Amino acid sequence: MSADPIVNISGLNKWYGEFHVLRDIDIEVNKGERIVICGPSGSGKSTLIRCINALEEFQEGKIVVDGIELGPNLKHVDAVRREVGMVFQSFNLFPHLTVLDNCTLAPIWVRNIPKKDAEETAMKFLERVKIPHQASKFPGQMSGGQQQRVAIARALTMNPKVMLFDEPTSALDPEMVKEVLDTMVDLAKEGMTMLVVTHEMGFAREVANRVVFMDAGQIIEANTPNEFFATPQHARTKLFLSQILR
Amino acid sequence: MSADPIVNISGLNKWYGEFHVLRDIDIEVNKGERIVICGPSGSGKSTLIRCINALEEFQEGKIVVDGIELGPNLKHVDAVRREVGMVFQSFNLFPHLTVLDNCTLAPIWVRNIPKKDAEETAMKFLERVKIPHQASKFPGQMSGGQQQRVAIARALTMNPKVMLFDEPTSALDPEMVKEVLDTMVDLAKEGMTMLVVTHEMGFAREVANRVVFMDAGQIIEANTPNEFFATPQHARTKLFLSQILR
Amino acid sequence: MTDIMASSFVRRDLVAERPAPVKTTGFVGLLRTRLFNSPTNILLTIVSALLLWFTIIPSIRFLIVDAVWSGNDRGACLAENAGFTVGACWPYIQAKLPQLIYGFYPEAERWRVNLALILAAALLLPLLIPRLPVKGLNASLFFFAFPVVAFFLLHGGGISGFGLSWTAGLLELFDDSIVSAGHVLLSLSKTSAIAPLLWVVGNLIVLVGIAIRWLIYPLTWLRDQLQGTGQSVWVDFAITTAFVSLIAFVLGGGIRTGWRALASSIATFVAIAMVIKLMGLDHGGLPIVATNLWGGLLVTLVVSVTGIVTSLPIGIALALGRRASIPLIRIFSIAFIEFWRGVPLITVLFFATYMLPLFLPGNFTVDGLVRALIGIALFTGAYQAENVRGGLAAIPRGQNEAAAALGLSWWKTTSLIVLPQALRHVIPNLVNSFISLFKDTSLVSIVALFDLLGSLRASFSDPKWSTPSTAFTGFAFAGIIYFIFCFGMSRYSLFVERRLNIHRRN
Amino acid sequence: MSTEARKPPLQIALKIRRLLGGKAGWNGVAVQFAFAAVLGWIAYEIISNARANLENQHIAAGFGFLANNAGFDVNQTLISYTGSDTFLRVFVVGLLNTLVVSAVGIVFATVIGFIVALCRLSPNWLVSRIGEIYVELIRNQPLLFQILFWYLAVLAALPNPRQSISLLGIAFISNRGLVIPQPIGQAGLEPFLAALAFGVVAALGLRIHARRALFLRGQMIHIWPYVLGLVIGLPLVTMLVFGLPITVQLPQLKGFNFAGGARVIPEFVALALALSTYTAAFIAEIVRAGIQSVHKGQMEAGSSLGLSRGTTLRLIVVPQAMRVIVPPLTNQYLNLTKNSSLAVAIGYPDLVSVWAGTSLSQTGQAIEIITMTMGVYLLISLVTSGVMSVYGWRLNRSLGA
Amino acid sequence: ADAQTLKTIKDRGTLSCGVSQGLPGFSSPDDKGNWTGLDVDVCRAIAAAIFNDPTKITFVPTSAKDRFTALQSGQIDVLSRNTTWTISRDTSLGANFTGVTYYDGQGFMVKKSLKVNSALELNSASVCVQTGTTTEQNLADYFKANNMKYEVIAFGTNDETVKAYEAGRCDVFTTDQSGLYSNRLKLANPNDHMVLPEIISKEPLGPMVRHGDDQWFDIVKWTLFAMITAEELGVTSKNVDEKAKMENPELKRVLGTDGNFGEQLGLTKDWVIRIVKAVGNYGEVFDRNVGAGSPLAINRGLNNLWNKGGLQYAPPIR
Ligand SMILES: Nc1ncnc2c1ncn2[C@@H]1O[C@H](COP(=O)(O)OP(=O)(O)OP(=O)(O)O)[C@@H](O)[C@H]1O
Ligand SMILES: Nc1ncnc2c1ncn2[C@@H]1O[C@H](COP(=O)(O)OP(=O)(O)OP(=O)(O)O)[C@@H](O)[C@H]1O
Ligand SMILES: [Mg+2]
Ligand SMILES: [Mg+2]
Repeated sequence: MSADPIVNISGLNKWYGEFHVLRDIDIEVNKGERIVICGPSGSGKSTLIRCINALEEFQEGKIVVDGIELGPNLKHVDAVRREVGMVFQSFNLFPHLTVLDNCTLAPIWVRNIPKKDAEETAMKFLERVKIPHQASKFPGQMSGGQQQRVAIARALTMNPKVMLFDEPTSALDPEMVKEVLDTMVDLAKEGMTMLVVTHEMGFAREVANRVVFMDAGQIIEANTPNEFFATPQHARTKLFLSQILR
Repeated sequence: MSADPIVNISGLNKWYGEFHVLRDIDIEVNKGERIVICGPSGSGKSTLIRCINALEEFQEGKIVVDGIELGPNLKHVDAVRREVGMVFQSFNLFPHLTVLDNCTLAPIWVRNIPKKDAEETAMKFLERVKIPHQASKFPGQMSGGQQQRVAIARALTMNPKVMLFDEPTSALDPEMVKEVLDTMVDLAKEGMTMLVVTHEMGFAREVANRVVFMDAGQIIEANTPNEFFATPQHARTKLFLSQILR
Repeated sequence: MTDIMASSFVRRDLVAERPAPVKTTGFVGLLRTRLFNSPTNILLTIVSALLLWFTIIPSIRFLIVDAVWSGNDRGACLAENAGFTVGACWPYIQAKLPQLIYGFYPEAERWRVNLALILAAALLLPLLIPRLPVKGLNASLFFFAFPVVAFFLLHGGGISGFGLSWTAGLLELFDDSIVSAGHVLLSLSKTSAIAPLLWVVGNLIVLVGIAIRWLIYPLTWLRDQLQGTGQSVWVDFAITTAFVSLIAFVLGGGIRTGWRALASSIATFVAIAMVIKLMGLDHGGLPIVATNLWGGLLVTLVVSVTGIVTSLPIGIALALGRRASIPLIRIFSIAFIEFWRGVPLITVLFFATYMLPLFLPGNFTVDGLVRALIGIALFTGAYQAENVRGGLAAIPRGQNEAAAALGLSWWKTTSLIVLPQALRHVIPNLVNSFISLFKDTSLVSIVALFDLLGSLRASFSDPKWSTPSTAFTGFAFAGIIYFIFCFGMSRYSLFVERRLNIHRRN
Repeated sequence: MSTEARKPPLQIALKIRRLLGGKAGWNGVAVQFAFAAVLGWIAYEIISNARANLENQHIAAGFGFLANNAGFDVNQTLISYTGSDTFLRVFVVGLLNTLVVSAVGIVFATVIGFIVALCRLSPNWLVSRIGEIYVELIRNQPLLFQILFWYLAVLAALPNPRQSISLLGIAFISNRGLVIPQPIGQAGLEPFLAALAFGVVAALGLRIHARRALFLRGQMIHIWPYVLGLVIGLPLVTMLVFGLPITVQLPQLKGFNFAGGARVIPEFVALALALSTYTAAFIAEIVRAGIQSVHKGQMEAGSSLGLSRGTTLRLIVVPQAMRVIVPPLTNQYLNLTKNSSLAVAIGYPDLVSVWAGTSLSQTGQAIEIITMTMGVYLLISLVTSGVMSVYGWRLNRSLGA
Repeated sequence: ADAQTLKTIKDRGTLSCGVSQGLPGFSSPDDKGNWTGLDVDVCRAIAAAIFNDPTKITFVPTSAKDRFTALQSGQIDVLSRNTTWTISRDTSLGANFTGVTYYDGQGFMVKKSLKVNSALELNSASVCVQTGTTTEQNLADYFKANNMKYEVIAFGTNDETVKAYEAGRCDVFTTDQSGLYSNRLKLANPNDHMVLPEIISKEPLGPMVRHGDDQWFDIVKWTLFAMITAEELGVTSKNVDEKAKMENPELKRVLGTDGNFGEQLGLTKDWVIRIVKAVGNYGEVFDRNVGAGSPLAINRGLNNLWNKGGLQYAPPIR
C-alpha cells in the first residue's frame, strides 16, 4: 500500500436507469503506476474509465483524483479534467482543425497559454509521437494510426498527471496497432500514470504494474501481469484468458 | 489452370485520377476456392475486391464473373451483383431497418420473393450465424460482432455464388473477432467460394486455398498458405510477415 | 472490503445486482434542484417569472376578465354601455364565426364542409397514431381517395365519363398540340433561312400527329358512342374496370398468382362505384359551390394540407435532381429551386393570377384556388428540396454501396435506404417549412380568396361591429387558432423524431 | 515482377459520355433528350398561348413611368428623397429600406437563434425549458401578429415627443423614434476612410504573412504593434493632416417633432425586433438539428481536455454543425428578407410598401412593377445563397475528405 | 371579346364585380356573410338591370394594388371600389369612370388635446395614412403648397392605421371624410378626437369599366343615373309598383311604360323598375349603407340631390 494514491475510487456504484453497471468498485492508483483493465465486452470497463474523467455521473461512492473529489461541483470537475488526459477508441479528433490546432486548443483556452508557447509545446509532443511534419494536415487526411497518435499528443499537451486510454488500438489496422502501442510503451517508460483498457496482452505484459479483470460491473481479479497470465485464480478469468489468447 | 473459374480477372489496371492503384492484376478463382488477400495498407486490396463487385470502375482489363463480363452495361453489373455477396469492414447495415428487414430487403425487392418466404430464409441464415433471437432488434442496438454477423447473413440471403469480405474483422473488438471468424470458417467448410481481405493469419492458415500478397497495386506473391507462411519468396513479403506475426 | 491495494486480489463472491437508489423528489425538491440550484438559475427563474407575469396577466385580463361575452352588435362592446374598459369582444367572434370557418360557403351546404373535415380527421388521426394497423390502406385512402371525394364534396358537380373518356380526351389534347406545333414549323418555313429543314421537320411532326390520331381513333370513336348513350358514366366505368382489372391480373402473374391483384382491383372499383352512386356523380352530383365562395379556416386548411402533402414529393424530386449526375436534370433542378426560393410568394401568386391566364390556351381557365395551390406547392417544394438535400448529404456512402452490393437498383436504393434515413435527419427543418406554410396561406388573399386571416380582416370592416377592441379580439382569436394547429404540428414532429430515432440510440 | 506506375489511358469517348450523360452514360443522354423535349414542348405551348392571348387583350407594357414624378413622401429614406423625385428613386429608397431591415434582422436572428438553440440543448432543466417555450411560442404564431404586437408594445412604452426621454441632451427617445446627432461628412472624410480601409487591409495581410511564417518556418512574429499603428495611428495622422472627418448636427424639438439629427423610427425597431425574434425561433430548430448531428464523441473529447461546455460548443461542435446548418439557414435568411414585406402592416416603407404598394396603385403598371420586385428579390436571394454556398463550400473543404 | 361584355355576362350567368376587401359602408360582409355597402349595391343594381336578379353576382374582393389589373385582365366586369376619378386613371389605365357614386374629400382627424383648430397649424406633424391611395399624393401636395413639413407613416390596412394613430404614433390621421367617420367608431374615446374643417382634395368615387365597350359603359353609367333619377322622382323600392301605374309622363318614360330606352341600352323596358325594386333609389342606398340608417351616420352633404343643395345630378332619361 503506497502512500501516494493519485486516483482513489471507493465503493463506486453506477446505474444506467435500472441497469447496475458498476458494482462496488474499489481501486487505488499510485503515481507512476500503469494499470491495464480488461474484461469481456459490456463489463463496464469504459464506464469506469469515463467515471474517472467525469464524463459519466455515478450514484454512489467516491472518486478522488489528485486530492480533488468529483461531485456535482462543476469547478471540481473541470479541475480534475485538467489533470486527466483521455484517449478514445475512436480518436475523436476535431476534424475541422489542423493537427496543430487540435493540440493547441486546450492549452490556449484552458490554461491561457500564449499561442506561440502552446504551439511550441504541441510541436514537442508531436515530435514525441513521431508526426511533427504532419502538423498542418487535417485529421481526415491521416491514417488511423497517425490519428490515434495525434490523439495521444493532444492529451499530453495538457500535461496531465494521469492518462486514461479506452481501447486505443481496437479501431486500427494490425500494422497501425504497433505504431500506437510503441508510443504508449515509450510513455510508460517515462513514468506516466496510466489506466489502459485494452486487450493487447502483449502490451499488458510489457508495461503494466497491475492487470485488473472486470466482469458484470465488478472487479473480479487484480494481479501483477506475470501472475495474472500465469496463474489466473477465478474461473471467469481463466475462461476469458483462454479466449483472448486463443 | 482449373477448368471452372467463377471469377476471372485478367490484365486489370485501374487509376484514381493520375494514381495507378491496380497494376496488371491477373487472377482466377475457381468454384469453391477460398482466397485470402493480404498486404500493407494502401496496397489496393479493397480496390481490387470492390472492382469485382463493380463498386469501382476500372480502365483496362477484363473481369468475368460467372460467365458475365463487367462493363458499362448496367444490366450486366446488376446480374453480377446478384451473384456476388459482399461484407464490408464497417458492416454498412441499414440502421433504420430491423435485423430481419435488413436481411429480407434484397430478396423481396431484387428477387421478388414473397415476404413470408424471404423471412423464413432470412431466419435460417440468422440461425446459421447464431443470432436468430435478435431478429427484431435494430443494428444500433447490437455489438459490433453481432452486426458483422448480420451483415454476413444479409449477404447470404441473396444466395450468392461468391462472397467477398473486406477486412470483416478489423473494426471489431478482439473478442468479437472470434465470433465472426468462426462464422466464416463454417461458411468456408460448406464450400462457399470466398475472397477475403484480412490480416487474420490464423484464419488464412485454417481455411485458405491460396494466399495472395499485394503491394503497390500489384500481386507480389501467391501461394498455398503453408508455403506462403513457411517460405515467403519476395523480400517485401518477408518484411510484411515479420511485422504482422510479430 | 477486500484489500485492493495488495497487488493481488480475487473476488470470491460476486456482488449481486441491486436497484438504483431512489432520488428524492417532490415539488419542493423539484423547485430546488431545477429552478433554484445556482445563482444564475435563481436569476433566470425570477426573470422568467416576471416575464410571464407581464404577459400572462394582461392576456388573461383581456381575454377573460374584462371581456364582454354576449351582445348583438357593437353597442355591447362599448365602454360607455358596458361600464368598464372592455377587453375582448366575444359576441363579435360569435357573430362572425361561421364566416371565419366557412367564408362565403352557402349556409345550406355547410354540412358538406363539416363532412369533409370529419372524413379528413377520421382518416388522418389513425394515420398519425403509430400503433394502429393497416397503414397502407389508410394512407392510400387519405392520399388518393380522399382528395377526390373531398373535391366532389366541397366543390360539387359530377362526371360525364370515366377512365376511357378521360384517356381519350387527354390523348386528343396532346395530339392536337403536336399537330399545331407542326403547322407552326411549316408556316415558319416560308420565311426562314433553313426553310427546307423546317419544312421536312414540320411535315414529319404533322404526319406523326395524324398517325397518332388514327391510332387513337377507336378510342375517340368509342367515347363518342358512349356519350350518345344515356348511361355513359356507367358503361365507361364498366369498360375501364374490366380493362384495368385485366391488366392487373396479367401483371400480377396471370392464372397462377394474379388472383389477388384481380380481387383488389375489383374491390377498388366497387368502392369507387359506391362513391359515385352515393354522391350521385353520374347525374350532376352535389350543387356546385365555386371556390370563390370558399373561405376562412376551410381555405386555410385546404391550402395548407394540399401544400404540405404535395410539397414534400416535389422537394424530394428536386433534391434528388440536384444531386443527379445527368447534367441537364441537375441544372434544371438548381435553376428551379433557386428561382422559386428567390421570389416572394406574393409576387408568385400575383403572377399566377394575372399572368398565368396568358400562358394557357384561350378557353382554358384554371380556378383561382387551384392556381394558388400550384404556386404554393412549387414554392414550398423548392424550400423542402433544400431541406431534403441537407439530409441526403448526411447519409454515408457506405449505405449506397451496401445496397448496390445487394443488387438493388438506384431507384430502390434511393426509396428504401437513402430517403428513409435522410428524411429522419431533417424532420425539424421539414416541420419548420410546414409551419411557415400554414401561416403563409393568408397570402391567398391576392387571388381574391379569404382565408382565416382574410375573413377576419374583412369582418373588421363591418360597421355593425366596429369597436375599439374588435381588431384585437379578432387577432387574439386567430392567434389562438394558428397556435393550436402549429403547436400540434410541432409537438407531433418531436414525437415522430424521437420515435424514428430509436435506432440511432444504443 | 514489378509493374511501373504509368499514366491512365485517355478514354476520351467515355469522358464525353460522362460529360453529356452523367453516370448513366448514353441512357442519361436519352433521358436528357426526353426531358429537353418535354421542356421544349411546354415552352412552346406557353409561348404560343401567350402570343395568342396578348393579341386578344390590349395589354400595353413599358417602363416609361419610371421617370415620372412620384408625388408622395416616404418616412425613412437612406438617400435623399422628396415627393418630387421619380418613381425610379422610390424604387431605390424602398430597396435600401428592405436591405437595411433584412441585414439587421439577419444578424440578430442568427445570434438569438444560436443562443436559443444552445439553451434548448443545455443540461440545465430551467434553461432548456426556457429555450423550448421560446421556440414553441414564437414559431407557432403568425409573424404579422408579432410585428403588430411589437409595434404597439414599442409605441405603448414610449412617451410623446414633448415628454421625450433625453439622453445627455443630445439624443432623445419618444414615440417618434430615437433621435441622435447626425454626422455630416466634412472635407477630411474621404482621406480618413481611405486610411482606415488601407490600415485594415494591411493588418489582414500581416496576419496572413505571420501565419505562413509560423507554418513554414515555425517562426513566431508579433504583429499587434503594427496592427495598432495601421488601424488607429494611420487614420489619426490623416485626421491631423486633413482636419476632422465629420461634424455632428444636434436634434431640437420644434413644434410636434424633432428637427435635425438622424432618426431611428419605431417602425424599424419593431420590424427588426419581430423579424429577428421570429426567424430566430426557426434558426434555433435548425441549429439544434445541426448540433445534434455532430458526433457525441466530439463534445466528450472537448470536455475531457478540460474545456468548458461553452468553449467546446463554440470552438468544436458548432463549426462542425455548420455544414448541416448552412443550407436551411440560407432558407431562413431568404425567408426573413421576404417576410420583411409584412412591414407595410406597421408603416415601415420597405420595397413592397412603397413600390409594389403605393407606386403600383398610383401608376397601375402592375406587371412591370411586380416583375421588377420579383427580379430584385430574386437577385437578393441569389446573392445571399451564393455567399452562403461559398461559405458552405469552404466549410466542407476544411472539414476535408 | 371586348365589345361583348354584356353578352359574356349573360352567357356566364353572373356579373363579376370588383369590390374592396372591406371598407365600412362601402363593401363589407355582414354577419350572414353577404356583401353589403354602397359600392356593393351599385353592382347589385347592375345585376338587377341585366338579370332581374340582384344575386347573380360574383364579388371579387380586390386590393388597392391589384384592382386595375383585375379590370384590365378581364377578371372583373366592373370595378366598384371607392376609386377616385382622376384623369390619369381615365386615360393611361385603359379604363373609364362611369359616374360618381359618392363625392368625398380628404380630411384630417386630430386629438383634441393637441389644441389644433386648423390643418394649417400642422407644421412638422406626423401623419398616419393608408398606403396606395390618392390620399398620399394629396397630402404631399397640401403640405408642400402650404410650405409645411411633415412625416408620413403609410400603413397597409385601415385598422392598423387607426391603431397606430390611437397609440400616439402620429398627431394626425388623414383619409377621405367618409373614412374618418367610420374610423371614429373604432376609437376608444371618439369624443377626444375632432375632424378638422379643411377638406384638402376632391375625391369623386365611382365605378369603372374597361375601355372599348361603349354599350357596357352606357349600362353601368345609366344604372347609376337611374338610381338618382328615381330618388328625384320619389320612386322608392316600396312604391315603385304604384308609381309605375301613375300617369305622370316622366315617370312613364323612366319606368319604361313609355319609350324603349332600356332596349336601346341592351336591357329591357323595365330596367329602372328592376333596379329600384332590387336595391332602392340612390337615397335609400345611401341611407342604408352610410347615412342615417347606418352606424356611420354620415350627412348627405355634397351627396344630396342637386335640388337639395348637393351635387348628385343625373342627366334626364328621355
Ligand atoms: N448510455 C447507456 N445507457 C444504458 N446502458 C448503457 C449505456 N452505455 C453503456 N451501457 C451498458 O453498460 C454496460 C457497460 O458498458 P461499457 O461501455 O462500460 O462496457 P465495456 O466493458 O467498455 O465494453 P466494450 O469492451 O464493449 O467497450 C454495457 O452492457 C452497455 O450496454
Ligand atoms: N477515391 C479515391 N481517390 C483517390 N485515391 C484513392 C481513393 N480510394 C483509395 N485511394 C488510394 O488507393 C490506394 C489503395 O486503396 P485501398 O483502399 O484499395 O487500399 P487497401 O489495400 O484496402 O488498404 P487498407 O488495408 O488500408 O484498407 C490507397 O493509396 C488510397 O489512398
Ligand atoms: Mg468500451
Ligand atoms: Mg481496405
